[in-house]
Amino acid sequence: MPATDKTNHRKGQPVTDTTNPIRGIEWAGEDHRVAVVEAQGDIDLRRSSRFQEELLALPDEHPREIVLDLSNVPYMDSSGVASLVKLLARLRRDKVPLKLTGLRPRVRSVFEITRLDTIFDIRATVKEALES
Amino acid sequence: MPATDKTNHRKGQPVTDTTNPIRGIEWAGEDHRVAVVEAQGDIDLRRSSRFQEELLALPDEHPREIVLDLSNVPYMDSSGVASLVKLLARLRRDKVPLKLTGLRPRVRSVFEITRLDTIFDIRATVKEALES
Amino acid sequence: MTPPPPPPPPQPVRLTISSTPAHLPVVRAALESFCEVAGLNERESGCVVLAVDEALTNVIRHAYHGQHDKPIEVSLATVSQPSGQQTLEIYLRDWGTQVAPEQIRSRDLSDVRPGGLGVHIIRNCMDEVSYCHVPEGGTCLRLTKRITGKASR
Amino acid sequence: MTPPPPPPPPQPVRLTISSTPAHLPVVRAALESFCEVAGLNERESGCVVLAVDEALTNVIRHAYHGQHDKPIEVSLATVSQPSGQQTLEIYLRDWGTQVAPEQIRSRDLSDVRPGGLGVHIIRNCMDEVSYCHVPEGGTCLRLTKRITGKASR
Ligand SMILES: Nc1ncnc2c1ncn2[C@@H]1O[C@H](COP(=O)(O)OP(=O)(O)O)[C@@H](O)[C@H]1O
Ligand SMILES: Nc1ncnc2c1ncn2[C@@H]1O[C@H](COP(=O)(O)OP(=O)(O)O)[C@@H](O)[C@H]1O
Repeated sequence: MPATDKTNHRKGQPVTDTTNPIRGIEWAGEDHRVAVVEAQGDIDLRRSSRFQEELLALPDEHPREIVLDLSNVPYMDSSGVASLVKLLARLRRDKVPLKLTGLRPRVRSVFEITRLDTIFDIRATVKEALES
Repeated sequence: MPATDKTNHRKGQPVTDTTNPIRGIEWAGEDHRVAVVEAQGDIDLRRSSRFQEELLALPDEHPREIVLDLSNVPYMDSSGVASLVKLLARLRRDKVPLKLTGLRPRVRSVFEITRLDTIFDIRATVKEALES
Repeated sequence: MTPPPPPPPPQPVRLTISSTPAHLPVVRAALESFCEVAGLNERESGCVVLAVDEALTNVIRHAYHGQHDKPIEVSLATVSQPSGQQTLEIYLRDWGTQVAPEQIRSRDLSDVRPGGLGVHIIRNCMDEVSYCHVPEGGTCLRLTKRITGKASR
Repeated sequence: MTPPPPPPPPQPVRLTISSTPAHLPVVRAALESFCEVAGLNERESGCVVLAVDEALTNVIRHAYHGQHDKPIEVSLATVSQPSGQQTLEIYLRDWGTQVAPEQIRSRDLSDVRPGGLGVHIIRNCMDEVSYCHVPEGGTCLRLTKRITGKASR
Protein backbone atom coordinates (compact mmCIF):
# COMPACT_ATOMS: atom_id res chain seq x y z
CA MET A 1 0.00 0.00 0.00
CA PRO A 2 1.68 3.27 -0.99
CA ALA A 3 2.18 5.79 1.79
CA THR A 4 0.21 8.19 -0.32
CA ASP A 5 -2.69 5.88 -1.01
CA LYS A 6 -5.71 8.00 -0.41
CA THR A 7 -8.31 5.78 -1.97
CA ASN A 8 -10.29 5.53 1.20
CA HIS A 9 -10.27 9.01 2.62
CA ARG A 10 -10.44 10.81 -0.68
CA LYS A 11 -14.09 10.59 -1.42
CA GLY A 12 -15.89 13.79 -0.58
CA GLN A 13 -13.53 16.45 0.56
CA PRO A 14 -9.80 16.84 0.17
CA VAL A 15 -7.70 15.65 3.07
CA THR A 16 -6.07 18.61 4.70
CA ASP A 17 -5.25 19.75 8.19
CA THR A 18 -8.94 20.23 8.82
CA THR A 19 -10.03 16.63 8.39
CA ASN A 20 -10.62 15.04 11.78
CA PRO A 21 -8.17 12.24 12.50
CA ILE A 22 -11.05 10.50 14.29
CA ARG A 23 -13.95 10.06 11.90
CA GLY A 24 -16.41 8.81 14.51
CA ILE A 25 -17.27 6.56 17.43
CA GLU A 26 -19.78 3.73 17.41
CA TRP A 27 -20.92 2.00 20.54
CA ALA A 28 -20.90 -1.80 20.35
CA GLY A 29 -21.26 -4.73 22.72
CA GLU A 30 -24.42 -5.87 24.48
CA ASP A 31 -24.14 -2.99 26.93
CA HIS A 32 -23.17 -0.53 24.20
CA ARG A 33 -20.09 0.41 26.18
CA VAL A 34 -17.41 -0.77 23.72
CA ALA A 35 -16.22 2.25 21.76
CA VAL A 36 -15.36 1.38 18.16
CA VAL A 37 -13.30 4.37 17.04
CA GLU A 38 -12.50 4.94 13.37
CA ALA A 39 -9.37 6.89 12.51
CA GLN A 40 -8.80 8.33 9.04
CA GLY A 41 -6.05 9.80 6.89
CA ASP A 42 -2.31 10.12 7.19
CA ILE A 43 -1.15 10.73 10.76
CA ASP A 44 1.92 12.93 10.36
CA LEU A 45 3.21 16.25 11.70
CA ARG A 46 0.18 18.00 10.19
CA ARG A 47 -2.31 15.96 12.12
CA SER A 48 -0.63 14.17 15.00
CA SER A 49 -1.40 16.74 17.68
CA ARG A 50 -5.10 16.70 16.70
CA PHE A 51 -4.94 12.90 16.70
CA GLN A 52 -3.49 12.87 20.21
CA GLU A 53 -6.04 15.37 21.50
CA GLU A 54 -8.93 13.36 20.13
CA LEU A 55 -7.48 10.09 21.42
CA LEU A 56 -6.91 11.40 24.94
CA ALA A 57 -10.50 12.66 25.08
CA LEU A 58 -11.80 9.11 24.59
CA PRO A 59 -11.53 7.99 28.27
CA ASP A 60 -13.97 10.78 29.19
CA GLU A 61 -16.66 8.84 27.35
CA HIS A 62 -16.25 6.04 29.94
CA PRO A 63 -15.95 3.12 27.57
CA ARG A 64 -15.59 -0.39 28.97
CA GLU A 65 -13.23 -1.14 26.09
CA ILE A 66 -11.83 0.71 23.05
CA VAL A 67 -11.36 -0.78 19.58
CA LEU A 68 -9.39 1.59 17.34
CA ASP A 69 -9.87 0.86 13.65
CA LEU A 70 -6.84 2.00 11.61
CA SER A 71 -7.89 0.52 8.28
CA ASN A 72 -8.33 3.99 6.76
CA VAL A 73 -4.95 5.22 7.96
CA PRO A 74 -2.47 4.77 5.09
CA TYR A 75 0.46 6.35 6.94
CA MET A 76 1.51 6.98 10.54
CA ASP A 77 4.70 8.52 11.83
CA SER A 78 6.37 8.01 15.22
CA SER A 79 4.37 10.77 16.88
CA GLY A 80 1.15 8.93 16.03
CA VAL A 81 2.51 5.80 17.66
CA ALA A 82 3.62 7.89 20.64
CA SER A 83 0.07 9.20 21.06
CA LEU A 84 -1.20 5.64 21.15
CA VAL A 85 1.35 4.81 23.85
CA LYS A 86 0.00 7.72 25.89
CA LEU A 87 -3.58 6.56 25.44
CA LEU A 88 -2.61 3.00 26.39
CA ALA A 89 -0.94 4.19 29.61
CA ARG A 90 -3.99 6.23 30.58
CA LEU A 91 -6.41 3.38 29.84
CA ARG A 92 -4.33 0.85 31.77
CA ARG A 93 -4.71 2.96 34.88
CA ASP A 94 -8.49 2.50 34.62
CA LYS A 95 -8.15 -1.13 33.42
CA VAL A 96 -9.87 -0.36 30.10
CA PRO A 97 -8.59 -2.64 27.32
CA LEU A 98 -7.43 -1.08 24.01
CA LYS A 99 -7.40 -3.08 20.78
CA LEU A 100 -5.95 -1.89 17.48
CA THR A 101 -7.39 -3.27 14.23
CA GLY A 102 -6.93 -3.00 10.48
CA LEU A 103 -3.25 -1.98 10.48
CA ARG A 104 -1.94 -1.67 6.95
CA PRO A 105 1.55 -3.11 6.37
CA ARG A 106 3.17 0.35 6.48
CA VAL A 107 1.53 1.31 9.73
CA ARG A 108 2.35 -2.06 11.26
CA SER A 109 6.01 -1.60 10.36
CA VAL A 110 6.22 1.63 12.41
CA PHE A 111 5.11 -0.35 15.46
CA GLU A 112 7.62 -3.08 14.68
CA ILE A 113 10.56 -0.73 14.12
CA THR A 114 9.84 1.10 17.38
CA ARG A 115 9.35 -2.30 19.09
CA LEU A 116 5.93 -1.23 20.32
CA ASP A 117 4.04 -3.96 18.49
CA THR A 118 4.33 -6.23 21.54
CA ILE A 119 2.79 -3.84 24.04
CA PHE A 120 -0.39 -3.39 21.97
CA ASP A 121 -3.23 -5.87 21.48
CA ILE A 122 -3.37 -5.94 17.67
CA ARG A 123 -6.26 -7.71 15.89
CA ALA A 124 -6.96 -8.17 12.20
CA THR A 125 -10.47 -6.73 12.09
CA VAL A 126 -13.00 -4.89 14.23
CA LYS A 127 -15.17 -8.02 14.10
CA GLU A 128 -12.37 -10.18 15.49
CA ALA A 129 -11.68 -7.64 18.22
CA LEU A 130 -15.33 -7.55 19.27
CA GLU A 131 -15.61 -11.33 19.35
CA SER A 132 -12.54 -11.88 21.51
CA MET B 1 -7.93 6.87 -8.45
CA PRO B 2 -4.61 8.67 -8.07
CA ALA B 3 -2.43 8.80 -11.17
CA THR B 4 0.23 7.12 -9.10
CA ASP B 5 -1.95 4.34 -7.79
CA LYS B 6 0.14 1.24 -8.25
CA THR B 7 -1.89 -1.14 -6.18
CA ASN B 8 -2.44 -3.50 -9.03
CA HIS B 9 0.86 -3.64 -10.79
CA ARG B 10 3.01 -3.41 -7.73
CA LYS B 11 2.87 -6.92 -6.46
CA GLY B 12 5.97 -8.83 -7.43
CA GLN B 13 8.44 -6.65 -9.19
CA PRO B 14 8.88 -2.90 -9.36
CA VAL B 15 7.35 -1.20 -12.35
CA THR B 16 10.10 0.20 -14.51
CA ASP B 17 10.79 0.63 -18.20
CA THR B 18 11.29 -3.11 -18.43
CA THR B 19 7.78 -4.15 -17.49
CA ASN B 20 5.85 -5.13 -20.59
CA PRO B 21 2.93 -2.77 -21.25
CA ILE B 22 1.05 -5.87 -22.47
CA ARG B 23 0.93 -8.47 -19.70
CA GLY B 24 -0.55 -11.22 -21.82
CA ILE B 25 -3.14 -12.42 -24.34
CA GLU B 26 -5.88 -14.93 -23.67
CA TRP B 27 -7.95 -16.44 -26.42
CA ALA B 28 -11.70 -16.42 -25.78
CA GLY B 29 -14.89 -17.07 -27.72
CA GLU B 30 -16.17 -20.42 -28.96
CA ASP B 31 -13.60 -20.43 -31.74
CA HIS B 32 -10.84 -19.10 -29.45
CA ARG B 33 -10.22 -16.29 -31.88
CA VAL B 34 -11.15 -13.36 -29.64
CA ALA B 35 -7.91 -11.93 -28.21
CA VAL B 36 -8.37 -10.63 -24.66
CA VAL B 37 -5.33 -8.45 -24.16
CA GLU B 38 -4.36 -7.21 -20.72
CA ALA B 39 -2.36 -4.00 -20.49
CA GLN B 40 -0.53 -3.00 -17.30
CA GLY B 41 1.15 -0.02 -15.70
CA ASP B 42 1.36 3.67 -16.46
CA ILE B 43 1.51 4.40 -20.20
CA ASP B 44 3.71 7.49 -20.43
CA LEU B 45 6.82 8.62 -22.31
CA ARG B 46 8.80 5.80 -20.66
CA ARG B 47 6.58 3.09 -22.02
CA SER B 48 4.43 4.42 -24.85
CA SER B 49 6.69 3.32 -27.70
CA ARG B 50 6.79 -0.23 -26.30
CA PHE B 51 3.04 -0.09 -25.86
CA GLN B 52 2.58 0.92 -29.49
CA GLU B 53 4.95 -1.76 -30.75
CA GLU B 54 3.15 -4.46 -28.82
CA LEU B 55 -0.28 -3.18 -29.87
CA LEU B 56 0.61 -3.04 -33.55
CA ALA B 57 1.90 -6.62 -33.42
CA LEU B 58 -1.54 -7.87 -32.35
CA PRO B 59 -3.09 -8.04 -35.87
CA ASP B 60 -0.38 -10.58 -36.82
CA GLU B 61 -2.06 -13.04 -34.45
CA HIS B 62 -5.14 -12.96 -36.73
CA PRO B 63 -7.76 -12.37 -34.06
CA ARG B 64 -11.40 -12.18 -35.09
CA GLU B 65 -11.86 -9.49 -32.43
CA ILE B 66 -9.68 -7.73 -29.83
CA VAL B 67 -10.76 -6.84 -26.28
CA LEU B 68 -8.18 -4.61 -24.60
CA ASP B 69 -8.46 -4.63 -20.82
CA LEU B 70 -7.13 -1.37 -19.31
CA SER B 71 -8.21 -2.02 -15.73
CA ASN B 72 -4.57 -2.27 -14.60
CA VAL B 73 -3.54 0.95 -16.33
CA PRO B 74 -3.70 3.75 -13.74
CA TYR B 75 -2.40 6.45 -16.09
CA MET B 76 -2.23 7.06 -19.84
CA ASP B 77 -0.89 10.07 -21.71
CA SER B 78 -1.83 11.32 -25.17
CA SER B 79 0.74 9.14 -26.88
CA GLY B 80 -0.94 6.05 -25.44
CA VAL B 81 -4.25 7.19 -26.84
CA ALA B 82 -2.55 7.94 -30.16
CA SER B 83 -1.23 4.37 -30.31
CA LEU B 84 -4.76 3.08 -29.81
CA VAL B 85 -5.94 5.29 -32.68
CA LYS B 86 -3.27 3.69 -34.89
CA LEU B 87 -4.32 0.20 -33.86
CA LEU B 88 -7.97 1.02 -34.50
CA ALA B 89 -7.18 2.30 -38.01
CA ARG B 90 -5.24 -0.85 -38.83
CA LEU B 91 -7.93 -3.16 -37.48
CA ARG B 92 -10.71 -1.35 -39.34
CA ARG B 93 -8.96 -2.10 -42.60
CA ASP B 94 -9.33 -5.81 -41.83
CA LYS B 95 -12.79 -5.36 -40.27
CA VAL B 96 -11.62 -6.64 -36.88
CA PRO B 97 -13.57 -5.04 -34.02
CA LEU B 98 -11.66 -3.49 -31.08
CA LYS B 99 -13.26 -3.06 -27.67
CA LEU B 100 -11.71 -1.22 -24.73
CA THR B 101 -12.68 -2.27 -21.21
CA GLY B 102 -11.97 -1.35 -17.60
CA LEU B 103 -11.02 2.29 -18.16
CA ARG B 104 -10.31 4.03 -14.87
CA PRO B 105 -11.73 7.57 -14.54
CA ARG B 106 -8.35 9.18 -15.24
CA VAL B 107 -7.75 7.16 -18.37
CA ARG B 108 -11.29 7.77 -19.57
CA SER B 109 -10.78 11.52 -19.18
CA VAL B 110 -7.84 11.49 -21.61
CA PHE B 111 -10.14 10.01 -24.25
CA GLU B 112 -12.79 12.60 -23.45
CA ILE B 113 -10.45 15.59 -23.54
CA THR B 114 -9.02 14.49 -26.88
CA ARG B 115 -12.59 13.77 -28.10
CA LEU B 116 -11.60 10.25 -29.05
CA ASP B 117 -14.07 8.57 -26.69
CA THR B 118 -16.69 8.49 -29.46
CA ILE B 119 -14.58 6.66 -32.02
CA PHE B 120 -13.83 3.75 -29.66
CA ASP B 121 -16.18 1.00 -28.53
CA ILE B 122 -15.80 1.31 -24.75
CA ARG B 123 -17.29 -1.34 -22.45
CA ALA B 124 -17.31 -1.60 -18.67
CA THR B 125 -15.80 -5.07 -18.30
CA VAL B 126 -14.19 -7.82 -20.34
CA LYS B 127 -17.24 -9.97 -19.57
CA GLU B 128 -19.58 -7.37 -21.02
CA ALA B 129 -17.39 -7.01 -24.11
CA LEU B 130 -17.37 -10.77 -24.71
CA GLU B 131 -21.12 -11.08 -24.30
CA SER B 132 -21.97 -8.30 -26.72
CA MET C 1 26.76 29.58 -0.35
CA THR C 2 24.43 31.92 1.51
CA PRO C 3 21.07 30.67 2.63
CA PRO C 4 18.42 31.20 -0.04
CA PRO C 5 15.83 33.82 0.84
CA PRO C 6 12.76 32.32 2.47
CA PRO C 7 10.02 31.79 -0.10
CA PRO C 8 7.03 34.09 0.12
CA PRO C 9 3.88 32.59 1.60
CA PRO C 10 1.91 30.62 0.34
CA GLN C 11 5.01 28.55 0.13
CA PRO C 12 5.91 26.94 -3.15
CA VAL C 13 7.49 23.59 -3.87
CA ARG C 14 10.19 23.34 -6.51
CA LEU C 15 11.25 20.14 -8.23
CA THR C 16 14.50 20.08 -10.15
CA ILE C 17 14.83 17.07 -12.39
CA SER C 18 16.84 15.99 -15.38
CA SER C 19 15.08 15.38 -18.64
CA THR C 20 14.74 11.62 -18.30
CA PRO C 21 11.31 10.02 -18.71
CA ALA C 22 12.11 8.01 -15.54
CA HIS C 23 11.38 11.14 -13.52
CA LEU C 24 7.91 11.71 -14.95
CA PRO C 25 6.16 9.43 -12.43
CA VAL C 26 8.01 11.22 -9.61
CA VAL C 27 6.68 14.60 -10.76
CA ARG C 28 3.20 13.19 -11.24
CA ALA C 29 3.16 11.78 -7.71
CA ALA C 30 4.43 15.00 -6.12
CA LEU C 31 2.01 17.12 -8.13
CA GLU C 32 -0.93 14.87 -7.31
CA SER C 33 -0.20 15.24 -3.62
CA PHE C 34 0.35 19.00 -3.91
CA CYS C 35 -3.01 19.39 -5.67
CA GLU C 36 -4.74 17.41 -2.97
CA VAL C 37 -3.22 19.49 -0.18
CA ALA C 38 -4.12 22.64 -2.12
CA GLY C 39 -7.76 21.56 -2.12
CA LEU C 40 -8.30 20.60 -5.77
CA ASN C 41 -10.88 17.90 -6.24
CA GLU C 42 -9.96 14.63 -7.83
CA ARG C 43 -11.11 15.56 -11.32
CA GLU C 44 -9.20 18.83 -11.26
CA SER C 45 -5.99 17.27 -10.03
CA GLY C 46 -6.22 14.49 -12.60
CA CYS C 47 -6.40 17.14 -15.29
CA VAL C 48 -3.49 19.14 -13.88
CA VAL C 49 -1.30 16.04 -13.61
CA LEU C 50 -2.09 15.12 -17.21
CA ALA C 51 -1.34 18.64 -18.49
CA VAL C 52 2.01 18.88 -16.70
CA ASP C 53 3.03 15.39 -17.81
CA GLU C 54 2.25 16.33 -21.43
CA ALA C 55 4.18 19.59 -21.08
CA LEU C 56 7.22 17.78 -19.62
CA THR C 57 7.04 15.20 -22.39
CA ASN C 58 7.13 18.05 -24.91
CA VAL C 59 10.14 19.63 -23.20
CA ILE C 60 12.02 16.32 -23.31
CA ARG C 61 11.05 15.63 -26.93
CA HIS C 62 11.01 19.04 -28.54
CA ALA C 63 13.17 21.37 -26.41
CA TYR C 64 15.82 18.77 -25.51
CA HIS C 65 15.40 16.47 -28.55
CA GLY C 66 15.25 13.39 -26.35
CA GLN C 67 18.42 14.06 -24.37
CA HIS C 68 18.01 12.72 -20.82
CA ASP C 69 20.54 14.75 -18.85
CA LYS C 70 19.25 18.30 -19.24
CA PRO C 71 17.73 20.31 -16.40
CA ILE C 72 14.03 21.01 -15.93
CA GLU C 73 12.50 22.97 -13.06
CA VAL C 74 8.90 22.52 -11.97
CA SER C 75 7.58 25.10 -9.48
CA LEU C 76 4.25 24.71 -7.73
CA ALA C 77 2.44 27.34 -5.69
CA THR C 78 -1.01 28.37 -4.64
CA VAL C 79 -1.89 32.06 -4.92
CA SER C 80 -4.80 33.94 -3.40
CA GLN C 81 -6.27 36.44 -5.83
CA PRO C 82 -7.59 39.76 -4.44
CA SER C 83 -11.07 38.39 -5.25
CA GLY C 84 -10.48 35.61 -2.76
CA GLN C 85 -10.14 33.09 -5.58
CA GLN C 86 -7.41 30.52 -4.93
CA THR C 87 -5.31 29.60 -7.92
CA LEU C 88 -2.75 26.89 -8.52
CA GLU C 89 0.27 28.25 -10.41
CA ILE C 90 2.77 26.01 -12.10
CA TYR C 91 5.98 27.06 -13.87
CA LEU C 92 8.02 24.77 -16.08
CA ARG C 93 11.48 26.02 -16.96
CA ASP C 94 13.87 24.48 -19.45
CA TRP C 95 17.19 25.50 -20.95
CA GLY C 96 16.60 23.91 -24.34
CA THR C 97 15.80 24.96 -27.90
CA GLN C 98 13.41 27.87 -28.10
CA VAL C 99 10.48 27.69 -30.48
CA ALA C 100 8.22 30.63 -31.38
CA PRO C 101 5.26 30.34 -28.97
CA GLU C 102 2.82 30.53 -31.89
CA GLN C 103 4.36 27.34 -33.28
CA ILE C 104 3.34 25.48 -30.13
CA ARG C 105 -0.26 24.86 -31.06
CA SER C 106 -2.78 22.10 -31.14
CA ARG C 107 -4.19 20.74 -34.36
CA ASP C 108 -7.75 20.28 -35.61
CA LEU C 109 -9.13 17.36 -33.60
CA SER C 110 -11.94 16.59 -36.08
CA ASP C 111 -9.23 15.04 -38.21
CA VAL C 112 -8.88 11.76 -36.30
CA ARG C 113 -5.25 10.71 -36.40
CA PRO C 114 -2.55 9.96 -33.84
CA GLY C 115 -0.15 12.63 -32.56
CA GLY C 116 -0.40 16.33 -31.90
CA LEU C 117 -2.74 15.95 -28.92
CA GLY C 118 -0.48 17.18 -26.11
CA VAL C 119 -0.91 20.92 -26.56
CA HIS C 120 -4.68 20.48 -26.89
CA ILE C 121 -4.72 18.63 -23.57
CA ILE C 122 -2.62 21.31 -21.87
CA ARG C 123 -4.90 24.12 -23.08
CA ASN C 124 -8.01 22.15 -22.28
CA CYS C 125 -6.98 21.18 -18.77
CA MET C 126 -5.58 24.48 -17.56
CA ASP C 127 -7.19 27.91 -17.25
CA GLU C 128 -4.16 29.88 -18.45
CA VAL C 129 -1.28 28.68 -20.58
CA SER C 130 1.55 30.97 -21.61
CA TYR C 131 4.91 30.19 -23.09
CA CYS C 132 7.70 32.73 -22.89
CA HIS C 133 11.32 32.83 -23.86
CA VAL C 134 13.83 33.42 -21.10
CA PRO C 135 16.46 35.91 -22.37
CA GLU C 136 19.26 33.84 -20.80
CA GLY C 137 18.11 30.80 -22.79
CA GLY C 138 15.31 28.30 -22.74
CA THR C 139 11.60 28.54 -22.21
CA CYS C 140 9.25 29.15 -19.31
CA LEU C 141 5.72 27.77 -19.39
CA ARG C 142 3.23 29.22 -16.93
CA LEU C 143 0.10 27.22 -16.22
CA THR C 144 -2.70 28.23 -13.87
CA LYS C 145 -5.79 26.49 -12.60
CA ARG C 146 -8.57 27.97 -10.48
CA ILE C 147 -9.26 25.91 -7.40
CA THR C 148 -12.98 25.26 -7.33
CA GLY C 149 -12.94 22.23 -5.04
CA LYS C 150 -13.81 22.61 -1.39
CA ALA C 151 -10.56 24.41 -0.61
CA SER C 152 -9.78 24.34 3.04
CA ARG C 153 -6.59 26.32 3.09
CA MET D 1 21.35 33.45 -15.00
CA THR D 2 23.45 30.88 -16.83
CA PRO D 3 22.03 27.44 -17.34
CA PRO D 4 22.88 25.13 -14.44
CA PRO D 5 25.39 22.42 -15.31
CA PRO D 6 23.73 19.18 -16.32
CA PRO D 7 23.54 16.80 -13.36
CA PRO D 8 25.83 13.77 -13.48
CA PRO D 9 24.21 10.47 -14.37
CA PRO D 10 22.40 8.70 -12.65
CA GLN D 11 20.37 11.81 -12.59
CA PRO D 12 19.15 13.12 -9.27
CA VAL D 13 15.89 14.76 -8.33
CA ARG D 14 15.88 17.75 -6.02
CA LEU D 15 12.89 19.00 -4.08
CA THR D 16 13.01 22.45 -2.57
CA ILE D 17 10.27 23.04 -0.03
CA SER D 18 9.54 25.39 2.79
CA SER D 19 9.33 24.03 6.30
CA THR D 20 5.58 23.65 6.45
CA PRO D 21 4.09 20.30 7.46
CA ALA D 22 1.71 20.71 4.47
CA HIS D 23 4.60 19.74 2.20
CA LEU D 24 5.38 16.46 3.95
CA PRO D 25 2.85 14.42 1.95
CA VAL D 26 4.26 15.92 -1.27
CA VAL D 27 7.77 14.76 -0.38
CA ARG D 28 6.49 11.34 0.68
CA ALA D 29 4.66 10.88 -2.63
CA ALA D 30 7.65 11.96 -4.74
CA LEU D 31 10.04 9.79 -2.70
CA GLU D 32 7.75 6.78 -2.90
CA SER D 33 7.66 7.06 -6.67
CA PHE D 34 11.43 7.66 -6.91
CA CYS D 35 12.08 4.53 -4.81
CA GLU D 36 9.83 2.49 -7.04
CA VAL D 37 11.53 3.67 -10.22
CA ALA D 38 14.91 3.01 -8.56
CA GLY D 39 13.91 -0.60 -8.01
CA LEU D 40 13.39 -0.71 -4.24
CA ASN D 41 10.81 -3.21 -3.15
CA GLU D 42 7.74 -2.13 -1.28
CA ARG D 43 9.09 -2.85 2.18
CA GLU D 44 12.30 -0.95 1.50
CA SER D 45 10.56 2.08 0.09
CA GLY D 46 8.10 2.17 2.99
CA CYS D 47 11.05 2.32 5.35
CA VAL D 48 12.82 5.05 3.37
CA VAL D 49 9.67 7.17 3.20
CA LEU D 50 9.20 6.82 6.96
CA ALA D 51 12.82 7.73 7.71
CA VAL D 52 12.79 10.84 5.52
CA ASP D 53 9.45 11.97 6.91
CA GLU D 54 10.82 11.65 10.47
CA ALA D 55 13.98 13.52 9.50
CA LEU D 56 11.97 16.36 7.91
CA THR D 57 9.73 16.50 10.97
CA ASN D 58 12.86 16.91 13.10
CA VAL D 59 14.18 19.69 10.87
CA ILE D 60 10.89 21.57 11.15
CA ARG D 61 10.62 21.04 14.92
CA HIS D 62 14.22 21.19 16.11
CA ALA D 63 16.23 23.08 13.49
CA TYR D 64 13.51 25.60 12.59
CA HIS D 65 11.58 25.55 15.90
CA GLY D 66 8.27 25.14 14.13
CA GLN D 67 8.64 28.05 11.70
CA HIS D 68 6.91 27.21 8.43
CA ASP D 69 8.65 29.48 5.94
CA LYS D 70 12.25 28.26 6.05
CA PRO D 71 13.92 26.40 3.19
CA ILE D 72 14.62 22.67 3.08
CA GLU D 73 16.25 20.81 0.20
CA VAL D 74 15.74 17.12 -0.39
CA SER D 75 18.03 15.52 -2.99
CA LEU D 76 17.49 11.99 -4.27
CA ALA D 77 19.89 9.97 -6.38
CA THR D 78 20.85 6.40 -7.14
CA VAL D 79 24.55 5.58 -7.18
CA SER D 80 26.28 2.50 -8.58
CA GLN D 81 29.07 1.33 -6.30
CA PRO D 82 32.22 -0.15 -7.90
CA SER D 83 31.01 -3.51 -6.54
CA GLY D 84 27.93 -3.21 -8.74
CA GLN D 85 25.76 -2.55 -5.69
CA GLN D 86 23.12 0.09 -6.34
CA THR D 87 22.52 2.55 -3.52
CA LEU D 88 19.87 5.15 -2.92
CA GLU D 89 21.39 8.37 -1.58
CA ILE D 90 19.32 11.07 0.06
CA TYR D 91 20.52 14.46 1.27
CA LEU D 92 18.47 16.75 3.50
CA ARG D 93 19.77 20.27 3.80
CA ASP D 94 18.48 22.94 6.15
CA TRP D 95 19.63 26.43 7.12
CA GLY D 96 18.46 26.23 10.73
CA THR D 97 19.92 25.89 14.20
CA GLN D 98 22.88 23.53 14.33
CA VAL D 99 23.02 20.91 17.07
CA ALA D 100 26.08 18.80 17.85
CA PRO D 101 25.57 15.58 15.88
CA GLU D 102 26.16 13.49 19.02
CA GLN D 103 23.11 15.17 20.58
CA ILE D 104 20.92 13.78 17.83
CA ARG D 105 20.47 10.32 19.23
CA SER D 106 17.78 7.80 19.94
CA ARG D 107 16.86 6.78 23.46
CA ASP D 108 16.60 3.39 25.14
CA LEU D 109 13.48 1.79 23.66
CA SER D 110 13.04 -0.70 26.52
CA ASP D 111 11.74 2.24 28.51
CA VAL D 112 8.24 2.35 27.00
CA ARG D 113 7.16 5.95 26.77
CA PRO D 114 6.06 8.32 24.04
CA GLY D 115 8.50 10.56 22.16
CA GLY D 116 12.10 10.25 21.10
CA LEU D 117 11.40 7.57 18.49
CA GLY D 118 12.26 9.48 15.31
CA VAL D 119 16.03 9.12 15.36
CA HIS D 120 15.70 5.43 16.17
CA ILE D 121 13.47 4.98 13.13
CA ILE D 122 15.89 6.86 10.89
CA ARG D 123 18.87 4.75 12.00
CA ASN D 124 16.87 1.56 11.83
CA CYS D 125 15.47 2.17 8.36
CA MET D 126 18.58 3.42 6.61
CA ASP D 127 21.99 1.79 6.10
CA GLU D 128 24.02 4.96 6.67
CA VAL D 129 23.03 8.08 8.58
CA SER D 130 25.39 11.00 8.98
CA TYR D 131 24.73 14.52 10.15
CA CYS D 132 27.19 17.27 9.32
CA HIS D 133 27.35 20.99 9.82
CA VAL D 134 27.56 23.13 6.73
CA PRO D 135 30.12 25.90 7.37
CA GLU D 136 27.84 28.48 5.73
CA GLY D 137 25.09 27.58 8.19
CA GLY D 138 22.64 24.77 8.76
CA THR D 139 22.88 21.04 8.67
CA CYS D 140 23.17 18.36 6.02
CA LEU D 141 21.88 14.86 6.68
CA ARG D 142 23.08 12.10 4.38
CA LEU D 143 21.04 8.90 4.28
CA THR D 144 21.82 5.85 2.19
CA LYS D 145 19.99 2.62 1.51
CA ARG D 146 21.27 -0.39 -0.43
CA ILE D 147 18.86 -1.45 -3.14
CA THR D 148 18.28 -5.16 -2.69
CA GLY D 149 14.99 -5.41 -4.57
CA LYS D 150 14.95 -6.73 -8.09
CA ALA D 151 16.62 -3.61 -9.46
CA SER D 152 16.05 -3.31 -13.16
CA ARG D 153 17.97 -0.12 -13.85
N1 LIG E 1 8.21 22.57 -25.22
C1 LIG E 1 8.19 22.68 -26.57
N2 LIG E 1 9.27 23.18 -27.21
C2 LIG E 1 9.26 23.29 -28.56
N3 LIG E 1 8.24 22.93 -29.34
C3 LIG E 1 7.13 22.42 -28.78
C4 LIG E 1 7.05 22.28 -27.36
N4 LIG E 1 5.83 21.76 -27.07
C5 LIG E 1 5.20 21.59 -28.24
N5 LIG E 1 5.97 21.99 -29.27
C6 LIG E 1 5.57 21.99 -30.73
O1 LIG E 1 4.13 21.89 -30.81
C7 LIG E 1 3.74 20.73 -31.56
C8 LIG E 1 2.47 20.10 -30.99
O2 LIG E 1 2.76 19.45 -29.74
P1 LIG E 1 1.83 18.31 -29.19
O3 LIG E 1 0.41 18.75 -29.31
O4 LIG E 1 2.27 17.91 -27.85
O5 LIG E 1 1.99 17.07 -30.19
P2 LIG E 1 3.26 16.19 -30.55
O6 LIG E 1 4.29 16.43 -29.49
O7 LIG E 1 2.73 14.79 -30.55
O8 LIG E 1 3.70 16.66 -31.90
C9 LIG E 1 4.94 19.81 -31.53
O9 LIG E 1 5.01 18.96 -32.63
C10 LIG E 1 6.11 20.80 -31.47
O10 LIG E 1 6.45 21.23 -32.77
N1 LIG F 1 17.39 17.98 12.74
C1 LIG F 1 17.64 18.13 14.05
N2 LIG F 1 18.19 19.28 14.50
C2 LIG F 1 18.46 19.45 15.79
N3 LIG F 1 18.20 18.53 16.75
C3 LIG F 1 17.66 17.36 16.39
C4 LIG F 1 17.34 17.10 15.02
N4 LIG F 1 16.81 15.86 14.96
C5 LIG F 1 16.78 15.38 16.20
N5 LIG F 1 17.29 16.26 17.08
C6 LIG F 1 17.46 16.04 18.54
O1 LIG F 1 17.41 14.63 18.80
C7 LIG F 1 16.34 14.34 19.73
C8 LIG F 1 15.68 13.01 19.41
O2 LIG F 1 14.88 13.15 18.22
P1 LIG F 1 13.69 12.14 17.94
O3 LIG F 1 14.21 10.74 18.16
O4 LIG F 1 13.17 12.42 16.59
O5 LIG F 1 12.60 12.42 19.05
P2 LIG F 1 11.74 13.73 19.35
O6 LIG F 1 11.85 14.62 18.16
O7 LIG F 1 10.37 13.18 19.58
O8 LIG F 1 12.35 14.31 20.58
C9 LIG F 1 15.41 15.53 19.67
O9 LIG F 1 14.70 15.72 20.86
C10 LIG F 1 16.36 16.68 19.36
O10 LIG F 1 16.95 17.17 20.54
